[in-house]
Parts: sequence; structure tokens; C-alpha cells
Amino acid sequence: MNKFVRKMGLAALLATSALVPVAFADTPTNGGDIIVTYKDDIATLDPAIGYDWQNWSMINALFSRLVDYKPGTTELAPSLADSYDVSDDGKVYTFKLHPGVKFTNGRAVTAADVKWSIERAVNPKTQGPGAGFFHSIVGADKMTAGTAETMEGITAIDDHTVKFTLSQPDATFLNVLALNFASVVPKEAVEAAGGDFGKHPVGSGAFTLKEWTIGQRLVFQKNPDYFIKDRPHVDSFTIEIGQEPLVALLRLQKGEVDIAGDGIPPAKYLEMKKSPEFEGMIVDRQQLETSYVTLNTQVKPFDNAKVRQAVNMAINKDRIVRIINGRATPASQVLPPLMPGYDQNYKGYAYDPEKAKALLAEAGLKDGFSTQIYTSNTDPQPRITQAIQQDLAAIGVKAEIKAVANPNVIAAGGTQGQAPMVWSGGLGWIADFPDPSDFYGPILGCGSAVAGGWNWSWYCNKDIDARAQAADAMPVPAKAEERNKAWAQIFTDIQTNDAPWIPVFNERRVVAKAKRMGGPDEIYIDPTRVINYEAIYVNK
Amino acid sequence: MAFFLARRLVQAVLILLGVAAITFLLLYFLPADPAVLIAGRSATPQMVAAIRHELGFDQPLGMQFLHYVGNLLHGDLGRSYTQKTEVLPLILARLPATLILMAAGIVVEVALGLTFGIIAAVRRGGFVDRSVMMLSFVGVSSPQFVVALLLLYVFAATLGWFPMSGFGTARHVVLPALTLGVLGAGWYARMVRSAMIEVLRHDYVRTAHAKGLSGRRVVLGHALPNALLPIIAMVGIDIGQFMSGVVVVEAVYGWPGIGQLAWQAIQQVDVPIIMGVTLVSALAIVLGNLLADFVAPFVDPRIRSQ
Amino acid sequence: MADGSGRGRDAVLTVENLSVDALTPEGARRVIDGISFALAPGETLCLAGESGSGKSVTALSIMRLLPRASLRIAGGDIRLERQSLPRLPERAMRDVRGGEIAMIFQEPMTSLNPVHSIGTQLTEAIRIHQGAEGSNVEQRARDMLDVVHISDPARRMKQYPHELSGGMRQRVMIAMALSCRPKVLLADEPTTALDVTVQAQILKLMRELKREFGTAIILITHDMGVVAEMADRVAVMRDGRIVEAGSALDVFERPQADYTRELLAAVPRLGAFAGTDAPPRVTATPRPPVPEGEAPVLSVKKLVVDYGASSSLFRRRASEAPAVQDVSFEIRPGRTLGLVGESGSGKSTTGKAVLGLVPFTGSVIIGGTSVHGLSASAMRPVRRAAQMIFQDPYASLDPRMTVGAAIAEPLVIHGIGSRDERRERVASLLARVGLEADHASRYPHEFSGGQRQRICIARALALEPKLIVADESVAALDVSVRARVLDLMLELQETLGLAYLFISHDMAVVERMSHDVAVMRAGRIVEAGPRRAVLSSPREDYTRELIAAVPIPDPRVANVQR
Amino acid sequence: MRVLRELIRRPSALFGLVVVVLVLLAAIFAPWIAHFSPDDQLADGLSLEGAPLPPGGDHLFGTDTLGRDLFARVLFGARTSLIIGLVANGVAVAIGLLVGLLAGYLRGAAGNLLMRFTDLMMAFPALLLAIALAALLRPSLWIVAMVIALVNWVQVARIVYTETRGLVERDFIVAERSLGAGNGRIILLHILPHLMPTAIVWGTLGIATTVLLEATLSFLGIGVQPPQPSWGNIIFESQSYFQDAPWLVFIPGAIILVTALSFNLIGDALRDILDPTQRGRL
Repeated sequence: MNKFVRKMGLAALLATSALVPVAFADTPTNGGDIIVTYKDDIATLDPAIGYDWQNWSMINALFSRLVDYKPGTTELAPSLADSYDVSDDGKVYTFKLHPGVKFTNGRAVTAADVKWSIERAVNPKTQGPGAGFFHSIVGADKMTAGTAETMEGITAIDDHTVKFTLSQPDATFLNVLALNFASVVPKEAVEAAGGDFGKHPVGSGAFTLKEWTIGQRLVFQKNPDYFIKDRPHVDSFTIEIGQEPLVALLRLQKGEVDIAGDGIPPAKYLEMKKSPEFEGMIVDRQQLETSYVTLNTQVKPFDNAKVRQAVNMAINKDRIVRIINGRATPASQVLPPLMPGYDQNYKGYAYDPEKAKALLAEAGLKDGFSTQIYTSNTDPQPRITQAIQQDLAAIGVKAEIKAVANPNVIAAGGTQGQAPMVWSGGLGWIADFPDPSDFYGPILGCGSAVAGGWNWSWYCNKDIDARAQAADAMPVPAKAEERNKAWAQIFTDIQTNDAPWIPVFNERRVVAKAKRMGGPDEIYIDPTRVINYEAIYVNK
Repeated sequence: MAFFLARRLVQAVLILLGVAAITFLLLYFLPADPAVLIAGRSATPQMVAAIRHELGFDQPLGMQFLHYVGNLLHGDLGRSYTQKTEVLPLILARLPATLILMAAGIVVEVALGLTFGIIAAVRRGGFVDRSVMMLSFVGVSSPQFVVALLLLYVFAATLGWFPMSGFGTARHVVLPALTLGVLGAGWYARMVRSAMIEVLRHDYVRTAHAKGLSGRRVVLGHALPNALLPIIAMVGIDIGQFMSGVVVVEAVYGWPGIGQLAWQAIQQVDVPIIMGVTLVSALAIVLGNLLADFVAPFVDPRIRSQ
Repeated sequence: MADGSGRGRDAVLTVENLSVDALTPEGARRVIDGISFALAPGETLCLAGESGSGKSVTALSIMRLLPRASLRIAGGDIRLERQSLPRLPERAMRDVRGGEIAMIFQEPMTSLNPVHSIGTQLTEAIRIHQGAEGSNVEQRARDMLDVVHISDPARRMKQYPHELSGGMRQRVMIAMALSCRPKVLLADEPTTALDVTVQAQILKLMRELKREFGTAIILITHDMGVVAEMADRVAVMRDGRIVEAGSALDVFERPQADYTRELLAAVPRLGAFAGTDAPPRVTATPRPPVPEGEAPVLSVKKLVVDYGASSSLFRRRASEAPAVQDVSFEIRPGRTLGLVGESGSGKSTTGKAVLGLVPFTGSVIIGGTSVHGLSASAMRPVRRAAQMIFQDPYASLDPRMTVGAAIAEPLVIHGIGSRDERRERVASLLARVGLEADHASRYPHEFSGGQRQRICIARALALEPKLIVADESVAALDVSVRARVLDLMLELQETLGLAYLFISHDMAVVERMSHDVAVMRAGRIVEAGPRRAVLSSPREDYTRELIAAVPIPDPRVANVQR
Repeated sequence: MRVLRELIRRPSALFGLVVVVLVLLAAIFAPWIAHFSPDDQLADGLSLEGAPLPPGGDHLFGTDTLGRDLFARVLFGARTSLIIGLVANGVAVAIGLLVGLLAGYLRGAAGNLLMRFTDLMMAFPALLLAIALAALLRPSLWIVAMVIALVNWVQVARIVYTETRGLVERDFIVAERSLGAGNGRIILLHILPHLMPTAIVWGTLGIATTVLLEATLSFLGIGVQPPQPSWGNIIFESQSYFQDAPWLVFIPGAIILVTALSFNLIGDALRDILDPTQRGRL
């Protein structure tokens, strides 16, 4: 996060037309109806619950939040809130709401709605996966324990002013408020939906849900009263689901489809890349993602740092990248390159099987050892795991592959002492928001090294934990540079000393779109929301 | 007859209960913890515990099952973990598409199976017979996914005769039904063949010939109706086989049926949906068998008077 | 061959030098070898002969219904009036079938299509050949049912074959065959599967219809009694040839061929032993007759078999009466009780109950041991005393087991003898029933019907039983074979002192075999006593009916009856 | 020996026999036949862009998406697939025989109970059952084989049940009982041999479907675990490549087909040969 403009007015924001980066050659045109395909069902459109890469961008388009990102960037910008104020100790945030914003049911959005919506996201009865993000707000702990129905840390001062009180300074708090979980929803609509708000969403976002035929399609229509002028550009977008990716591409080729949401299956990737026919139809971009192998620090022999370092050196990441047709970049560290705090100079462990063997011998495992590696069972994950397996075999480590369904991988990883190694592909860590802390707490911090947690390395370094806490308390943007540095150091230290992971690669996302779809690549693979439905448009 | 059907009905209910119990038990022991999945990666152990309590997972197995069956009797299949909504409407919304596909698949399968089976039986032992049987064998042994993609590639993408994907018109159903039917037709052809060979031996076939009927009329009018009984029973049983086939075929053709729902639910270990789909499939199979029992008397008068 | 091959110019059907080949992988084998005959209008020609003689193949050749893959007309000609059938195109042949030549088959149970109503099947033929339409056809079909004396034709038209009795079905078949007024009717063993009383009725009907419609009939039968009753002329077939042909009277009274004579000699005639109390002696030195008063080997008291009662709550069919009700009899050593009755009378069930093969109530005492309620192991010794011979020898031998193993089976089961001893025993048993020792390694399908029944007898003898239950044991055999098997059984009785429960529907056979006779009807014994008394002076009408219905193999007597 | 001689006399059975023997030999001697290890992801097994290599050159059948020699994988896959096809299918047929036979022979309450259980299993969507079982028991070759067996016996049981009921009524069984033969003897010596044709037909017909079911399970991630090759998982792993690398799908597909067909041809012939009533005929 390089800069966040304090007290910046919406009018000013629009005046600078910051929405359209300089690189844009053409200006967006309005109108047009487009078709997007996905294989899997859209799980839910409830902003307090939806948490997968598919529905994330749709929920984002249906609802609005106090703050948001500029399209195609990781830059925060005011949204529902015209401006905000933060106290000097960094514990109190006060937001002024944009006047005249209405839900699509016609009612005006008030500060009380903001309070109610966030409390709803935290309430365990909602069974939302985002509750943990709001932990720093005063009263969040009572709420999650089920002993309180409201949070004293959120107060609606008047209809247009809402105040958050934090129990400790939180550098990522604005990022948290930009998450879908902080979307503002009308209480009456949630209650009217009777538990099915996810199928009957009402918000104040760029689009409204016009039709949902289960198993077939969802039609999103432009919200004519959207409070941000000139957005969105398309009149509607239709999500067709149940579409096999291979078939979606055939249809794309025939002009029946505008965006193949699932991207390009490995089988077709090379062919399409090479074919002039597909020129300009493939969007292939970095995202905030790292794919890695966790090494369970509580399971022998991975409790020995030397062993973890050794296996780090054993993996031929270039070859693995080749197997997935170069759709990724070999990774050296925990953080992905686009993330603040990424250390360009850190090279991590170079591929060196000889040295790896030597290290193993040092650890008293001259003859190697046997272990297991868990992996998701959908292509290409088992193939990647097999490549890893072969690399491990070269240094005498016999790894048995356990290819199981995603939830079972998660279960195995989250069970103490069960999975020595887990390949994260398919469940990889895509950042919730562009802040390095997101790559620590939930997956490397002591607090997540618990049963059912996502710290599958079961890595817990009290010292690092303390440094992480300190870094997070640094006020932003005042000490942003310093904070990023601190984080960079934390992650390189973790990797150099403890090596709880083998970072393998940073996968790029691929989306295939029709030639008529306009706009730069970054709004089709927006770092914070995949497809930015607000920003995409049809070339006239 | 009415008594017989009533008895079958009671059996059907018991079978469904049995299926529910077994599925419940199997899924209960699955390693994946739904509460962890629901709570997401930012959750603390307390949050997970709270959700577990919300879902009633802290109760003993027996209670959970009783609760499930109790809800079942009210037509409540529970709520999906991933979709956070009632399972029943999800299934009901997708069921018609699957039923249409299965019906079309059965039509293709039976039509092809009957045609080839009859031809093979009439030409028993000859070249035609052997070719048909070989073909049926290829059908039985082909991977469905590959057949589906091949058909799609040739008839939709290249020739453009049929739409590639989707649901709605009669043209949409052709390729999925063909994929589903062509493979099953192999089994039917074999069965029809042996049933016909058996029937063609009977005296009444000779009687029909002796009456001066044409060969076609003897085979179709006299032999076939007698060979239909096992085929009707097979259609009843087949519905279960179709439920598996539907998963693949629906996936390829973007058919909005419960096969896709099941596939996703399995991948996500969404237990309530898996339970629901299993029960609906079991119901379909049981109803299919009941239907076969019900149709049989119309085909064979001997059963009617029992 | 006086007029046997009479090729009168007015013959309605002429078969000339017909040869048929069976196609086998080893090449063609001749099954019909140059037979010739002619059929005058309104005449009944009987093709008589034993199984395998080619009678049915001849009929199918005429209809051109030989199974294409296995049989082929190799030569000769068949002419319907002046039309040569083998050269007719298939379309035209279809008009001949059912229109000009109709055919009825042996099994009325299976020759009607079970899934079509009587009406549908009747009208179908009429529609095809007469092109008549609608109610007119229906009317004709009903008329035909009337002609064959089926009551309430309108209702019958809507019924299905399984709702009719065997006799009724054969009537329907005849109605169907005659509905298009064919010139020739081929009847292939039309009454063989029917009870004697029903057979008599059907034969009567056929004679009637022949007179009324003037149809020429080729009647295929193995039963010389039927031949005598029906035939104007007779052609006796053997091994695909006609060995003798002539008027019925000539063939019966002055048979020329040895085979014909043999055949006639083997035919059992009811009344042939009218003046005796016991079956004829077949051995030179029989065992002395068992003295009166010796304990019976089998004593049955108040036997009831109720199939309905044993089945579950759900399946009980309330309307059905018990299959066997209150049956009592006893058999003393060395004697035979003939149990006669029509199908469904409960005689077979009685036999099975005696051996504990069906659940029953009442008392069955074999050799002094009460069988009722015995466990399987306690039953074993009893089984050694009582054995069974079935109707269909082929069906009662495991087709996947060699004959030797089958005969040794009871010895193995009862743990008798070593392997070698058993082999010897099998050999001696085979010799005992007139088979070769090296037959032991063959399989049942390699034997003829008579040989198979001998094998079954050998198997039954293996345990040296006191009692043999013979359930229709010779019904499926050709007459000549039947006579030899019966002789064997008598011989065994005389030498071994066996007692028989001889179950049969054939009065003549029962007369020949039995000391005592019991007549069963609808599950009950209606009349019982010494054979001579029951058969010569029956007390019951039913018994008299049964006796009267037996066809007499003598054209003179038969003609008088007509 | 007689059986073998008779098999060889029939051209179709001989063809089947030759194929099956070849496949068996290939499976047994795979390490000696293959030039490459089946699991070896060869450095030059992929194009520079990571595409599999087509058949020809060093690689008879080409390479797969990990750069492994497909020929070696097919050879070693034969081991897995034969075990699945023969053992899983064999066990399924055996269970089906046992249940169907007992139910058909015993009748009464016990028989009824068995058949109701069969109905219950019939109503269970097979794939779902397999998935649940496989997820519960940790996947391995033998577990997968057992899972498939547990799913596939139902139809066999149904058919055997019907046949047994018919057989029990036959005269020769009644004759056995009248001789005093015990239930065990009747079942083993007189009923079982008659069920063999059914067992053979299902045993051979089921081979292809079983191999493919294993593949489906593999695809769902609950089959044989990678990198162990099976014909089915070779196909499923690469089925989306059917246009760009057709050899990955069609070579193992054809092999499954030909092998299954061969077993079927042998089965058909065996059924005739083992039936004494057919002896001497062709």
C-alpha cells in the first residue's frame, strides 16, 4: 500500500478520473449484455458468507462497502464513505457516509446499516467465514463467543456517521473494511429472505440480481441508481454455470460466450497460446498467490529445521513450472511478488539436490526417510505432487501421495500430527487483501497452529509472533514503508531459519475473453476480486 | 395386485430408510469437519466450536440421525454447507433436467438396444449378430467422458448440428442423451438378444408363422412382447446406473441436473447435499423398480391375474 | 404299398420323394430320406412313429418352417394341389400358411401367445388371409369358437391363454387353424399333452370338424390308440423313412413291416390283463410272493399337503384348496399300488410327500419309521428304504454330472463303500438295468430317453431300497422303449422284492403294473382296491369315465365307437 | 488340458487367449520389457513448453503430461488394472454368487432378508457408495479393489437369485434331495456348477466396466494413488488432452477394450466348453 489519501473527497477522486489508468488506450463505452461461464455452482451471494474466488467478484458487484479498491489495483479508495478520520492512537476510525445512497429496494443506506451488517458477519449464527477478520473491533470476542448480540466497538453516531473502536491499532483495518464481509446489507431484506439472503441478495452495489435459475444461470442487471457515476459499463452480465471449461472455450471461439471464467484447462493452454486465432483473447496475469508445500514442524523428521531446508533445496521448481506449461513463476519466499513486503533480493533455497542430501546426512538421515504428501485431487495438482515426489525421491525421501478431495486435505492439514506434507495447490493462499499480514496470521502464526486451523506447518515461533504483532501495530500510512520492511524481514527470517514451507511457485490466473471485451487485463484479473464487473465493458 | 403393490410400497419406504441410515453413517465418519470448512481460514477455535454447536455436531450420532430422519419426514433435507441454503429446493430445481436427460437416455438406450438386440437374435450366429455384439461390447467398454467429448466435438463444435451446451430445447438433449444411451445400449442389445433367442424358440412363434404372418410381424408382434418383461425390469434397475452416468454427461454438456450438483458436493464434501442426492437417487431407483412392477402387468397378462 | 403312395390326380397335398438334411459342422446329415405320400380331400392320414422318426420335420417341411440355420430341404417336391411349395416365393408361401394349410402343435400351453388375448390371436389370422374388416372379423372369430364348442365366446375373446384350461386352449388352436377354412390341417401330436378325457373330447371334435369342413388332416402321433381312432390311412415312419403305409385296417390287422409289428405289440392295451390279479411274470424264477399280513413298507394315513399354508402371510391365496386331502393307503413288500388320476389330481404331490420332499401333515410310515417331522439327518436312513424315479429322466439327472457319478451319488451321500467299491457297484448297477459299464463316463445328454430312465432306475437301486415311488416314470418314453422299461421294473420287483408306488395317468400301464389301484381326483382318493376290482367293475363314475376315454388301438373297435 | 485344447480350436477364443496371455506376460515382465521406469519423469520427456511427446522415437507410445514414458506406464498399469479387473470383479461375482445362491436356496426369512439387503444396495447409487467407502478407507490398490467389489456384486446377486430359484425347482435337485443329499452337497455340486455360465458372463463382461470404474474413482481422487499407473487413471488423468495428445486417451482406451474383449471371448468359449451338453458341438 503505497499511499492512501486521507480525507479525500469522492468528487475529487472522480475528477482525477483515477479509475482509468493512463495505460488505457480507449475510453470505456457503455451498454451491452455479456455472458460469463463457470463450471461450478455459485455457492451464495450473501456477503457475510461468500468466500470463494467465483462469488467473490459477484458479491463485490452487488454490494458496496465503506472503502474499496481502485479497479485493477491494490490501491484503497473511498466508496460508501466519502471520508474518514482516524484517531492518533490508531484505535478509533470515524467514517462519513456518502449522502443519498440507496439500497436497490429503495431505502437509504444509514450508519446503523453499517453497524448491523458487520455485526451480522461476525455473529456465529451467520456461520460466516469472515468473522475472524474483525477481531480487532472492541466486542468482537464476546460476539464470536456468542455472549453478545451487538458489538460495542461499532456505533452509529447519526445516520451518516459511523465510528469503530479497536482494541489495538490495526494497520490492516481499512483493508478489512474493503472485504466483501464488510458489505452493507439492509436488515429488512435479510430478515425477509429467512436465511436465504444468499439467494435473494439486496445491496447498494453496481448491479442487482435479476434472475437466478438454479443450476443454469444468474442474470445481473445494472443498478441505475448506483452512486458512482458512469459505472458500471455493461447493462447486464449473465453467469452461465455448469459449463465444462473445454466446452466453454469452444463456445468462446464461436462467439457464444464473452468470458470463460474458469480460464483455460492445461490441455488447451499451449494450443491457445500459440494460435493466432486466440490473440488478444487470453488474459494471463499475476495474482496475489503463492503455492507451497507445508512441512509439518511437529512431525518427525520435519521437526528438524535442517530436514526442512534440505527438502527445500530438493525441489526443481523450474521443471514443475514447465509441467503446468509455464503458467507460473518459481517462488523463493512466502510472499508473492506483487505483495508489499516482497523481497526482490531474497533468493531462498536454490535447487541443489547434492547439498540437500548433505544436509539430510547432517540431520542423521543419510538414507532418507518415508513420509506422506497430501494433495487436492483435481488436475493438475496430483501431477504437480508427482513431480515433487520424484524430486524428493532423488534425495532419498520417499513420499507417498494422498490425493483426496479439498475438504479432506484441509481436514488432514488441520489435524495435529497427521499430514507431514501438504501441497497447497488448488487451496493455495490467495490474499484476502494486499497486505503482508494476511500471509502470516492465518497460515504461519501460533494462533492458527491449532486443530482445524490453516497453519498446516504447525509452525509456531513466539519470537516471530511478537515481531508480527509489532509490525501490525505500526500506523498506516505514516509508517507504511517501515512496516513493509519489517514484514519482509519477518518472512525472510522465517524462510531462512525455520523453512516451514517449500514455496514452489506463484501461479498466474488465466481468463479467456472474447475479442469484443474491452479494457486492460487488470480488470479481468483484478488483484482483489478476479473479474471486476464494474469496470469491464464491450468494445463498440 | 393392489396388495402386491402395497407390499412393494412398504418395502420401498424401508429401503429408503436403510439408504438414509447407511449414508448418514458413512458420511459421519468422513474425515472432513464441516465446521472448519464453514468457519473459514480466519476463524479461531472458539468460532469453529460455536459453528459446530449451531449445526448440532456436538450431539451424539444417534440423536443427529433421529433429528435428520425427523426433518426428513417433514421434507427437510437440511441446509448445504457450501451454498448456505435449503438442500431440497436445490435438488428440486435441478431434478427436472436430470429426469428429462434420463428419460431421453433411456429412450435412446432402449431403442438402440431393442433394434440391435432383435437384429442380432434373428440373425443369430451370423456375421450381423457377431458385429452387433462386438459393437455392443465397444459401447460397454468405452469411457463416458471421452465419448461425450468426441460427440460434442464432432457434432456440435465441428458440424454445428447441435448446440454445444445448455438446456431448453429438444436439440439440446440430443447429444447428452446419445452419450448416455449409446453406452447403455450395449447392455440392452445383449439382453434383448438373449431374451429374444429364448422367446423365438417357443411354440407360439411357430404358431404365428404357421398362421402366415410375415417375419417382421412375428418378431415384433408376437416374440417381442414376450421378451419385454426382463427389459422393463432392467429399465427399472437401470435408473441407478444412470445416476452415475449422469454425473459425467451433465458435466460435459453443461446440463443443469443433479449430477453436477452431486459432483460438486462430493468435491466439497457438502454432506447435506450428498445425503439429499443419494436419497433422491435411491428414491428414483425405488420408484423406477416400482414403475417396472406397475408396468409389467400391462405387458404380461399373466401377472395381471396373479 | 397298395394305396399308401396313391398319387391320385385329385390329391390335395402330395409329398414326393422328400428329403431333408440337417446341417451340422461335420456336414449334412439326412433326416428325411425320400418319403412320398398323398392326401386326398377329407382324408385323415396318420404319420405314426416314435420320436426321432422325422414326423415333425415332415410337417415343418410342408409348412416351410424348418429352422433355416439347421435344416434344409434337400430334394423332392411338395405340392398343394398343383402348386409346388418349395419353389414358391416367401410372400406367396405366407398366403398358403394358415390360409391353405393350417397347423396345430403338441403343447397347447405354449403354442398360444401368452401376451395376446384369444380374440386378437383368432382375428389376426382371419384378417391376414381374408382381408375382412372390423366387426365382421370379430363375428367370425366368435363363430369359430362356437364351432369348437367353447361356451360364451364373447367373453373368451377377451381372455388370455393362461386363463383357459389345456383342453380349451387346444380348442382355440383348432378354431384358429380352421378359421380360414384351410384345405389341409397339420396336427402335430395335438393331444399328447392332454389328459385322456380331454384327449377323447378333442379327438371327437376333430372328427366332427373334418366331416363339417371337409378338411384333409395329417395327424402326427406316436400313440397307436389315437391312430386307430382317427386314421383313414396310416404311414409308419422310422429313421426318416416310411416303412409301411396303407389303410388303417390293413396296417393294424395285417402289418407288413417288422417294425410295425413290433410297434403294435408294444402298445399297452387296457383290458389285456383283465383276468389277472397280479402283473405278468417276466422272470423264470421269481421270488416267492410275499405272504399276506407282512408289515407294509409304506403306510400313509390322513395325508394332507397344503401349499398355501406354508407360504407367508402376504402370499396366501385363500381360494386354493389343499393339493392333497386326507389320503390314506398302504403298500406291502413286493407289491405295486397304481395311483391314477388326471393332471392336478394330487398324485405327484402324494408321491413327493411320501418321500418328505414337500411339507405335509398326517402320518407317513416307511418301513416302520414315521417320517413326519424328522430332521434331515434322521431322515437319511429312511431314504435308503424309499427311492424315487421321476417322469422326465433327463430333467432328473444333473446335466453336468457323468452317469457314473450320478449313480454313485447316493452311495457317496450315504457314505457307502470305498471309491473302488463304488465303481464296481456302479458297473454292476448299469449291467443290472441293461447298460454297459463304460457308459459310466458319459453325460446324460448322450443317451436316449429309455437309457436315461434306466440310469435313473440304477441310481434308485443303488441304495437297495424296499420301496420305489415311480412318478409317471414312463410317460415321456416311446411305446417300444416304454414296454422294455416296464419289463425291467417288473423284473426288479420279482427278483428284489421291491414295492412300487406307481403313479401314472395311463390306465393301460397301470393295469399292467399294479396289484392295487387308487384313483385320485382333486386331491382325494375316490376309489381304491385290488386292480382287478377297480378296473373291471369300477364303482365310481369318474373311474368309468377314465377307462372309457382311453383310446383303443384297434380301428374296428374305434370305428364302432365313432 | 482338454479345456485348453478346446479353447485353441476356436479361432475367436484363441485370439482372446493370445491377447490375455500377452497382457499377463506384459504385466509380469514389465520391468524387463520397458526401457523406462513408469514413474520416471524424464528430463526430455516434455517439450520445452511442457507438452507431452507424441508416439515415435524413444517413446513407443509417446509420453504423458509429466514426461513419463507411456509405454512403460501402460505395461505397469496392466498390473494394477488386471488386479482390479480380475480380483475386484472376481470378488464381486463371488459375493453376488454367494448372496444370490443362499437367498435363492434358503428362501424363507433368511432368504428374504438377504434379498431385501440386496434391494437396499441396489437402491444405493453405486458411485456415491464407492466414493463414501473409498473416502473412509484410505485409498490403496487393494482397498479400491474391495470397494469396487462391494459395489458391483448386487446385479450378480439378483440374477443368481432368480436362476437359483429356477434350479431348485428342477427335477434333478428334487432327485438329489430324495436321495438324501445335504444342503451343502446340493449347493456345491449341483447348483453352483449351473451358475457358472452366469458367473463367467458377468466375470468377463464386468472386466471393462470395473477397470473404468477404478478410473472414475481415480479421477475423483479416491482410486489408486499416484504415481501408480492403471489403465483407467492414465485415461482419466489425461482425458482433457484428447484433442491435443490423443495417444494419452486412445492407446490405453484401445488396450482396455481389446483386453476386455479378449476375456469376453474366452469367457464365451469357456461357457460352452464347460457345459457337457455342448460337448462335441462347435
